[in-house]
Amino acid sequence: MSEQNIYLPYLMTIDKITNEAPGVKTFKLKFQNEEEANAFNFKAGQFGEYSAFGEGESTFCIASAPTRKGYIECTFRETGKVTSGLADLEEGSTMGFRGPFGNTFPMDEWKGKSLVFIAGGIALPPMRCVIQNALDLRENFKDITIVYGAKSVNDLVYKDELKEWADRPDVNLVTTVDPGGETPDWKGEIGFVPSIVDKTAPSPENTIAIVCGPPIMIKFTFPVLEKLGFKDNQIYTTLENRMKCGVGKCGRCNVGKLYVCKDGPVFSKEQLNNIPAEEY
Amino acid sequence: MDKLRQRAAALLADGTVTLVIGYEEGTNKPRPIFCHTAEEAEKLIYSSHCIHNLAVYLTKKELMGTGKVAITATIPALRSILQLAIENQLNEENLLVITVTDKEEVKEFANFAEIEAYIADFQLKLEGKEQEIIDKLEGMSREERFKFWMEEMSHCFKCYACRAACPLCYCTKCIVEENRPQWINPWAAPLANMEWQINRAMHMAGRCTGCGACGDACPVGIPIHLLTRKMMEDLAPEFGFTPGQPSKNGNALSTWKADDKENFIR
Amino acid sequence: METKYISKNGLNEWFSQIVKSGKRVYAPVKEREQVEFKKVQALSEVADEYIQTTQSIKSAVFPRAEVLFSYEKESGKVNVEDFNPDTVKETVLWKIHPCDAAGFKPLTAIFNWDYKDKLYNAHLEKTTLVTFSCAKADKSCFCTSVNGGPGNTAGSDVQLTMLPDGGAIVEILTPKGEALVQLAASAFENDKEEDKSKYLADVPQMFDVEAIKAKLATAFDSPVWKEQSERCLGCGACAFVCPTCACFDIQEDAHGSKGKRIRCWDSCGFSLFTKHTSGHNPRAVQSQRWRQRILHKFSYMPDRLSVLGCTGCGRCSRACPVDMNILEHLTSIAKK
Amino acid sequence: MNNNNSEFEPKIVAFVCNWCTYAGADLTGTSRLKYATNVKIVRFPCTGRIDFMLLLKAFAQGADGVIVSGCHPNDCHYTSGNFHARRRWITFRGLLDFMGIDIRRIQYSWVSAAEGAKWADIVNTTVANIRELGPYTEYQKVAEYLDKEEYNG
Repeated sequence: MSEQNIYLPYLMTIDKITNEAPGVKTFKLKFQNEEEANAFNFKAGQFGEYSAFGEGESTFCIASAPTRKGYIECTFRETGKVTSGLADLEEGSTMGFRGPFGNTFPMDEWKGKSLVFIAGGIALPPMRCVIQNALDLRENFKDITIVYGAKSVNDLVYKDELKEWADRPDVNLVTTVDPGGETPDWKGEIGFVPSIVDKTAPSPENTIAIVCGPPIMIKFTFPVLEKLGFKDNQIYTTLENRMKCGVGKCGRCNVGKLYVCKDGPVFSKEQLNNIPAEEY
Repeated sequence: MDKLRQRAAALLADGTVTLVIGYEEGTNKPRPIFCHTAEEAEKLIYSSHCIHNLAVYLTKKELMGTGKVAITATIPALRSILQLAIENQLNEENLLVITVTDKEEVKEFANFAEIEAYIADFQLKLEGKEQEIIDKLEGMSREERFKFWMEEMSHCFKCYACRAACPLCYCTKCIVEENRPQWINPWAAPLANMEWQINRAMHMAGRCTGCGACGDACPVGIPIHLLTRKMMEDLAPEFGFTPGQPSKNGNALSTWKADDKENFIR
Repeated sequence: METKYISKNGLNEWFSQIVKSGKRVYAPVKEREQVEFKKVQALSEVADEYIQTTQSIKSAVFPRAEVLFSYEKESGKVNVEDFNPDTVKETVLWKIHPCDAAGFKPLTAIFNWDYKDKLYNAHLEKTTLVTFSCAKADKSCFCTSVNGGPGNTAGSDVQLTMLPDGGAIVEILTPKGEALVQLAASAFENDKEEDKSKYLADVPQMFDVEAIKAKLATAFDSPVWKEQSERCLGCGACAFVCPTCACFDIQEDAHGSKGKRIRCWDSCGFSLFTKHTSGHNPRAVQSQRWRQRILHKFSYMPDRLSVLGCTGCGRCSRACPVDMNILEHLTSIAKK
Repeated sequence: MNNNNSEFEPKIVAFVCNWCTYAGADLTGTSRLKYATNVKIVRFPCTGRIDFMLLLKAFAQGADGVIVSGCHPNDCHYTSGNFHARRRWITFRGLLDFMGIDIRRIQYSWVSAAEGAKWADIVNTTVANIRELGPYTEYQKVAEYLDKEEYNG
């Protein structure tokens, strides 16, 4: 077989569009070419380059789990040229996807451990892939705790899934909204994610914490976890540096000598300690 | 030169200023230097070979800090400083403008008004070489001019040194970085390059002070400074400006007169 | 490897046979007071009296703007037309310097790091490098400090060393070079066993690159970046003239239902290069960007790709509008 | 000059203001005045809003000529939009001419809401002028640069 053009995307059909929150959509994508669909494999944590033909490419994680075959999902907020172009697409239309790129969450190493997921706002998607994966292989893990917060009730994404997780007896879901973001019938917590983590106080015993969210949330959540007794090798996060190629060439995503697109996007806090914090 | 060094060292030593921006010896010709201490001020030089327009640094916040800054300004830099002042980009309190006169005297300006008075004596003229290219272009047919510029533009690789070297290009997000709409294609190709230069020139209309820093900075030697320079020569009589004398009555495109020329409008 | 001699007339003959074979030939040409690589037809067009072209020849394998693929939208469906390597022409790079040839190694390392770049490889495969050893150098040159030299043959397919009689020593270094020589085999004569080193420029070694690498490993927080970069204007001139800088952007050229995806040069020196959609910019000030440039070339690339990101050609120093002399900056880091 | 003038149909884009010229062009139609069909009209709130880049983009996308038209001086719906526009045009014309872009292909005009006949005349004479000048291939050629050999190896 001749060499593949790594910049040539797979053609995908938008199978379903879900409006998650104001400006936030989830696309369910199916491969147009069956061979490509069958050959496609990825692991939790990997990302891709999604393209709206005519606008360009944008980087998001794959938000669905590798255990759920036949499709992939992505969730994005409409912010720039490309995401607006994507948001304008309708069900049934064609878009492009390149991937999977980057490293993965070491889920095999986590077997037999408890998992604590901590996410803020639009950062639930990168984590949802891992959550779904863990729930599909539920017997591999001990306790599963999810702390998820958003600016307001309206801004919470995956509302149906949140309900599903809340109903499961084997998942401890804590949802929170920033003060002022609550509705009269809001039953969850009110407060910022770090303080809710503190309140939930998950045990560090044989546990892995996965933190995704805006830099400011991560910055304030790490000390809370530390206080609770989590060691640096028990904490994982993803970095969201700007990317173009996704394959270690375009030079954008350097953090120190690491390339987020190849060495990441998943990093343990232990690894983060060795790279310059100002570069992410 | 000694006078300039002594003065700069004194200003830094007694804390009047925290930084002196001036010139030092470079590899082949003088280059900008940032002096933070009296010792560093020993490196300062000033001569007719100092051609960089240092006013370009005055709008960079991370370099200027919060203290008072002194700058050794050439005549073109003084014009730029005046234009920047008119555009409310400078804080008079935090800036000490110094120049070295023809008689090698160090002259300090107490305020922008003094700069205005000083540069009124220096007329901005087209240099021989500039006039030569303009004459050559004006002698050409339109098709030849187009060919000339397209050939020149084909060399441009969009490093934006022209933008970076211009004291008046201080936007934090330039039109070429806007992508909704994407007016100017971001890659280097003759048309995209020309569109970029047309935009740059239009945004400079009536603001350019004719220092020529853009042309000096161009690593591939395109005489792009002529675009704004020629525009200045054309517009000055039309709109009643004097090239090189920043106008306080707004720039060419933000003002108008009821009797502006309209012989080309039907 | 074989060494031969070619006379002045032989050189003319060989060159005309290369052109005749239909290959594109890029060579330095003097124009508008600048020497740049251009497509040439005759040896007489090739520039003589110069030290270095303003730009490197990397555009032969990594064009300023290049179509990755094109597409057409048709009622919800998209038809894609892939890049076709067959459209790439056989190319000879004539009279490039040893430092230019050396530049292809880091480029190849970047473009083939795990994921192979089909476009880059298509260009590279069809490119033959004819270097001319350097008889002259200037004070911006420092190839000898970065594992190169005025007569270094690494990366070249053929290397010529010009002799006073107008002829040249020809070192045939690769099968590609041999094939090029075969286009006019009779133009070549037996090696006259001239001492090549007699005809090479003297380029003194200015620093120990291993020592710099060692220093840079712990230099991230050093004040040196701010000190050195204060006068830097933040343009992309250094990156664009550099033979090894490979940062790029991916953009869209769309007209109605048709479009092209384009790769074009970009630079880590630009302020918006790393800016996130959220508005956060990890490299918000010029000193951080200058640090990235130096560390990437002299620390990250050796570490990750086992290749130095600099060939000592000195183009960045010559092109810089404010004289950010890289040699001077490196020597000062070495001394610290 | 183009030898195939009889076959050449100029493509012309008109950028017009909403309040005067667009209404004027409307009047041309309702008055059943016949005029050339080569013009595609793009309506803007005011001539002051007509960015100079629009003209260049029109040429790059294949227009052979451009009309820019709005309210007469002192008639601007926003008081001074057309005065600002006029200055910009003066500046822009000078720059384009210096760069060798064919400014004969840009027709500026003032057409009020009552001047339906003038609009028809502007369009007709512009079409005739552009027909005389021929297609603007000189500009379009450089717009297609990326398709050329130099850019893909």
